[in-house]
Amino acid sequence: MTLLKLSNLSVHYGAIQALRNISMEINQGEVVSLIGANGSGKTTTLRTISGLVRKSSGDILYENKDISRKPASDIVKMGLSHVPEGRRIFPRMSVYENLEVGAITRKDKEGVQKDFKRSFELFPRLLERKHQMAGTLSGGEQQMLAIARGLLSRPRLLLLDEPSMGLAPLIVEEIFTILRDINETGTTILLVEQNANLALNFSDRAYILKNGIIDLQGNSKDLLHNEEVRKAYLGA
Amino acid sequence: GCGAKESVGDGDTVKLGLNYELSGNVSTYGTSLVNGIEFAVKEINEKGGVLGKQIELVKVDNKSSGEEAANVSSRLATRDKVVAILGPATSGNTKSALPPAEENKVPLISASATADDVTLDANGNVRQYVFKTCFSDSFQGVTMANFAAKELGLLKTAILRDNTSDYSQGLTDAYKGTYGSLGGEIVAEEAYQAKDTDFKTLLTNIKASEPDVLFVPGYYEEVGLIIKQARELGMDMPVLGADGFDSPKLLEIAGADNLNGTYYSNHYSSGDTSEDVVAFKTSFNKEFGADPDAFNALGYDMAYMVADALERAGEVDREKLKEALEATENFEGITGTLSIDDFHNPVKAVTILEVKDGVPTYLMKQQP
Amino acid sequence: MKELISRNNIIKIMMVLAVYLLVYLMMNAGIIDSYIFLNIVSIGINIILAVSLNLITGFTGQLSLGHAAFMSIGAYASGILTAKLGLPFIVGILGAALAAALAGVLIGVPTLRLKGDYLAIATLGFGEIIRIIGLNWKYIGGAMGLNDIPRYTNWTWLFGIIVLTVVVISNFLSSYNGRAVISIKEDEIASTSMGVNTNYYKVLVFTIGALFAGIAGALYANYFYFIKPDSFGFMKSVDILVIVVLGGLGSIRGSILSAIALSLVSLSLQGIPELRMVIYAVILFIMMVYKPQRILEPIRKLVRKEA
Amino acid sequence: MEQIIQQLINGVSLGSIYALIALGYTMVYGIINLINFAHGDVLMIGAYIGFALTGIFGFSFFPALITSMLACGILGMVIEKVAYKPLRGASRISNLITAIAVSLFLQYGMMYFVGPESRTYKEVLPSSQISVMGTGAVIDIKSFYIIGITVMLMIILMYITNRTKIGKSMRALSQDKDAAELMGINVNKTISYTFFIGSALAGAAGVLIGVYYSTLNPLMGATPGLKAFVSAVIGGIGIIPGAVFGGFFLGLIETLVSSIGGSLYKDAVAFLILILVLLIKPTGLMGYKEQEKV
Amino acid sequence: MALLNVTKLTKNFGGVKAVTDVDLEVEENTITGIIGPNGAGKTTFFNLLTGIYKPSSGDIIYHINGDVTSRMLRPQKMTKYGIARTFQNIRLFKEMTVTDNVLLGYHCNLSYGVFPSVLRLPSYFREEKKAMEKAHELLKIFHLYDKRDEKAKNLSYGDQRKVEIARAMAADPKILLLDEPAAGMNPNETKELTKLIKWVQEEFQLTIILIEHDMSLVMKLCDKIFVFDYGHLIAEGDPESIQCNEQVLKAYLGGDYVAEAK
Ligand SMILES: Nc1ncnc2c1ncn2[C@@H]1O[C@H](COP(=O)(O)OP(=O)(O)OP(=O)(O)O)[C@@H](O)[C@H]1O
Ligand SMILES: Nc1ncnc2c1ncn2[C@@H]1O[C@H](COP(=O)(O)OP(=O)(O)OP(=O)(O)O)[C@@H](O)[C@H]1O
Ligand SMILES: [Mg+2]
Ligand SMILES: [Mg+2]
Repeated sequence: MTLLKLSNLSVHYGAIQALRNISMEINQGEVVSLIGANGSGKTTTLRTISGLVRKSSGDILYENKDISRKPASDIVKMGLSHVPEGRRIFPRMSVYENLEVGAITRKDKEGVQKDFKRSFELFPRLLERKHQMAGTLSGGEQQMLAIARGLLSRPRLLLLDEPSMGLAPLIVEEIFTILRDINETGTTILLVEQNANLALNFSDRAYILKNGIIDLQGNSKDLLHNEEVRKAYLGA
Repeated sequence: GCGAKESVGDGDTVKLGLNYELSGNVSTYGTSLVNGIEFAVKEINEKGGVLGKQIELVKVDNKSSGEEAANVSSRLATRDKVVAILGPATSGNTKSALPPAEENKVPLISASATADDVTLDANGNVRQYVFKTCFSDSFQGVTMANFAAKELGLLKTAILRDNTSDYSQGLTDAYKGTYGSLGGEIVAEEAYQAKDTDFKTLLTNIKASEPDVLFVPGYYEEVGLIIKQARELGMDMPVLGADGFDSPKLLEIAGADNLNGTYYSNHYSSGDTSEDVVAFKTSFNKEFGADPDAFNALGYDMAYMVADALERAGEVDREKLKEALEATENFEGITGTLSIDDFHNPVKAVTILEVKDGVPTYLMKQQP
Repeated sequence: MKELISRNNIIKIMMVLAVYLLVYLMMNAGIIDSYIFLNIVSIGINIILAVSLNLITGFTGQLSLGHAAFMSIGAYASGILTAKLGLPFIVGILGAALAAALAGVLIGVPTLRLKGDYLAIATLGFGEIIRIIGLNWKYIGGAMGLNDIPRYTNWTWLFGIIVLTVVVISNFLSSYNGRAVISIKEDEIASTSMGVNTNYYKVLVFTIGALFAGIAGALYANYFYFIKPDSFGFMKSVDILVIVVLGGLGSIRGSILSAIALSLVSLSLQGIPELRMVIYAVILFIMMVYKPQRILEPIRKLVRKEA
Repeated sequence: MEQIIQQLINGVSLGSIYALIALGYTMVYGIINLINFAHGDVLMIGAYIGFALTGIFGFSFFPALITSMLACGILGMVIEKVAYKPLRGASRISNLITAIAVSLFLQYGMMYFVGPESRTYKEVLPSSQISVMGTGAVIDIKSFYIIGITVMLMIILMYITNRTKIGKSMRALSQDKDAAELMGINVNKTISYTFFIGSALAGAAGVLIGVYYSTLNPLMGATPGLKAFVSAVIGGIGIIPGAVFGGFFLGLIETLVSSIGGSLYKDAVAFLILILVLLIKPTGLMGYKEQEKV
Repeated sequence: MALLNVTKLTKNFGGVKAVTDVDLEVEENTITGIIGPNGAGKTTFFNLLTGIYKPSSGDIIYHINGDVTSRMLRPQKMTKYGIARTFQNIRLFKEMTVTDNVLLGYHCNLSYGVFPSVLRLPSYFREEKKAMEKAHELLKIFHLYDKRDEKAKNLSYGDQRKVEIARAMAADPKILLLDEPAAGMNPNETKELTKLIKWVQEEFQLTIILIEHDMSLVMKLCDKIFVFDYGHLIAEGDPESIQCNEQVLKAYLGGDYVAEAK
């Protein structure tokens, strides 16, 4: 079943066109990655889906409903969560409060408690820093917090924008293991990554953006062996 | 425009310029004066105007700012071709407004710029085109000091003045000078700022200095609160002031009981029963739904006085008007009978009023 | 790098001289009468104030709500020197510049640590303190103001000082000092790390800005004859800031144009006192929403084309 | 002795008024980082509403207070929608100037309708002076109302911002608007609530000040507004107990300065203290130390 | 010869020990890598080295033009001493052009005063010309010359990183500190950057200290690596030995990455 469908989506920033008629489909339960060079429009794609940026034309269907005109806050309530680029944690709130805000739309108190516990199990570092102001965390700690916070709304579709940026290799490994678990328990994932190697290894399918256009798409394994891709994105 | 200068008398109306504080922090006073002037001009025009022409008011706002007051003066004198400029309300703005008037030789008359040096320059020479129709600060200050020391026989005064007002400062200086020479002692002097609302701290200080009398040279809005709060703190000494007290608002704010024992100098007694005054009060009340205050009355009188001078001048001409103004003798207004002296200041008697159960009552008159 | 005697510079100098002569001749011919000239003086003073505030707020990013205080210090300094002590105007101007610049150092040094809104509030407080001192200082007349200051400000003084202000401040800005100052606005930490002595520059721009505001005050006092502390209150500071913002933060040309534009707006509202401030408020709001720079951009382009 | 006690009482009464206004100021600043210069003017509108309700429609004190709070709350929301919303994301200075524009608009809009002169409140609270244990110092019953209401509002406000979802939403929003939106927080609604609460507080202050001093005029909001803002900054802006603390602190300081003969300089001292506090502790006496992490 | 000596360096934030008892030495003309888990104290260590934080205890001594000790460290003096840095979260002057950003790096080398600039004395023109030449030279090295008139904020992430390095280079440093220079770059761009850093180091005879999580870059570039964990220095050595160090593997690298780096 198709969970998210973008068709002929275009986005402008003032006079600059960041996305040109892109179309994508993400099925229930999949992991799809979106890769591309700096400035190719990956972040823009995610921001448009989650309602932070408005399209200029095209459609966004989520569970067959048009969400392109809905405010971002409503979209979250429909089960879509976006872990933004650059962490964007609330710097003058404690780690714990940041997580509370992550669960702010939820009404099931017990479920939330359980998920809190799980977050701290996933990221023990956050437990150690529970009452520290989030703004003083190290870069990587902030990244963990951002991911944990994004998961607390119990999304059906998780959008991740460069989750590995600035993380130690070991943590990256851990986080991707966690993401795998999350995917296996039924969350669909759309992953934006600079580390194309990692992304293609992790995902089922992938889209490659170039200057706001979908340049290539297909099975991740196939793309991993595509000469063009290897040259341009894998540094081979 | 340059070249052929049209003269101010050419139009089919007589133009008077109003340069007033209609916005900004002293817009209350400006608005009151303008109401008085407009009311008078309406009456005059209904009675046929002056010199057979209707009076036209060119009303311009100076934002309560000195720079704007100068600008407005200049504009009225050069663009609007008025025969005279009325205003501004405060001494400070009048001082800013007068250079362009002098420069363009257009009479400027203020009904409320009480500072002594409005009509005189630094060397003590009279400014040719500037007139005022209100008491000078020194006159009222001296009057009240005399009243306190001689009539009431109270020799310990506390002063509570408005630090931001030149009027208040002028009255204070004059009062202190005279009072001292009469053997009186200023036991406390405190200051507030216009628009303050809480005076209890200052009053507490004053109370501790145990004065016989409290002199408050300010305007009714603050004075009302001061008297009220003083009484609340249990201070029941007499309160003295000047024409700034004159407003129905004073009673409203302070309450009738609290006003007992309040004395102030004024142009006239609003409790006056003379026909003119009563007629003015009734018709004004009909128009505005409130009794006139001192500013209303002063504005009203000034308009009539200028009209009177214009009639005497015989034609609409700035120079002739100036001469006529200088020649004003025993002009009968609501606020008393007034003549203009050599320094372009009014010579008129001051009335001292005592507030009894909320009614300002005539107590005595003092000639200048 | 442009050299000093380039074609461009010569054209600029010629244009400046032309403007000066034009107004001078028009005054002599009586085309510019006292009323127009009074407005020219007001606008000129506002230009000096706005350009100097732009250095502090527009370029360096130090939000100041107390610029009128520097003007006030200059006005009183010159008032005392020329009226009370009877000294010539040049002494008044230098005294005003010096006094205001000192005040600039005085407020600049302690408020170094403050940023954004906190600095704005501190400067607002500074402005009020100056006003209150003025109100209480008998020597300078207190609330009664300082009267009968000789009128020395004329077209030559006014124009000369406007040119001086613009040249000094734009030359300062187009040097490495200017880059340093702008970098402070952009990112103070990075700027510090690149070796910019941010403290020095902050105090320096406050001092330069104050100095010119002080001179503007001298021009004011010696034109309008009379000054009082309330003429230089919070609202005056806001007026200057509005000019700067309308003209564009970091645009000197913009400040000049908007000083003229706003004076005209104010003049056209004098005749409707009841609604004046309401309309002014609405105009301000519209300017802020529709990006002031955008309104002035076409005019600015035109001016640039001609230059 | 009497004098000292009386001055203490004066200081606390004055301080409670600053504190009350500062609460709303700090609230709005804390959430959207806007120095809402119009806060004092909303207070003025509140005072007029209370004046009309008690004077013309014969309401008694509490119904008038509540109605005025609601009306001002709605007015605040409207102001936000019309004036501030179009400027979201614009520079700080633009916002500041817009706030000043709104302030002028309210002042002179009101003046257009009611004229510049002041009005007088009817006595709606029992006015009596209680003398303090035979020292001769007196305290006005109305002061108790103000102090009581201020403290109560402070507690409610603290509860709202720290404990409730809407409060957490407000704080999150104040720190990162986009991220807050991604958490499902409706930005428009949250900002509206913030203005509602902030302006309702101003409305309450307006009625109380009107009743306490018994006069009101269209420019009455400016000075207390500024003083309250100073209080909020002294206490640490955005921090609710800080605002109350700052209010009392400023009230007492002003009283102290006046009572030792410095009444001429009382406002100058207030601002001097503000500057000093900012220098010693730039985020206010009760503010957190904030070090930017690089 | 050691260019930098750090002894017993400690930094606490309240209860948080960010850096604890670190001793290390950096040789002249080398590239030193600092790695370690997130929150290990690497950035804090840089902030200590550049005077942004004051050490809680311990000493830092640079041996350049006479000794510079921790007490003399002030952020605005670092470039004068010959030490320049970049930031983990890029801190460019966003509204300024690329050229102006780089020129600002040159700030500490310009010496004409306020008066020559206001009066446009010859020294102004001379010095500005020199600065501009230097800036253009750097921009060419970093392949940014075409973008010299762009505002910094309009550049892509990777280019912004390069501008930041160029800006630091403009200060003519002896020591260059880079905090995660390759973050946000794809493997291809990282590869280019790696070459560039190497080239710059050799060309200008620099001593570089860098923090990085991308092992491909670290292993290729560094002569020596220090590993931080929980504020402690847990290992040091050349890339080979670090990759085999048990403790490092456990705390930081993890299984797969060793394989990948090789
Ligand atoms: N707020 C903005 N205003 C103007 N242009 C923007 C804005 N945000 C992004 N752009 C431009 O849109 C294009 C796409 O940017 P986007 O951030 O989506 O790229 P990206 O693929 O996420 O790159 P990166 O890998 O560097 O994060 C770029 O050219 C960028 O400069
Ligand atoms: N100003 C501060 N106040 C409180 N704690 C701080 C502060 N700065 C850093 N810390 C703490 O010190 C520790 C070290 O932080 P630092 O930024 O140096 O880590 P790092 O090694 O650079 O990590 P990363 O690789 O994730 O950037 C972290 O746990 C962080 O929370
Ligand atoms: Mg991106
Ligand atoms: Mg780091």
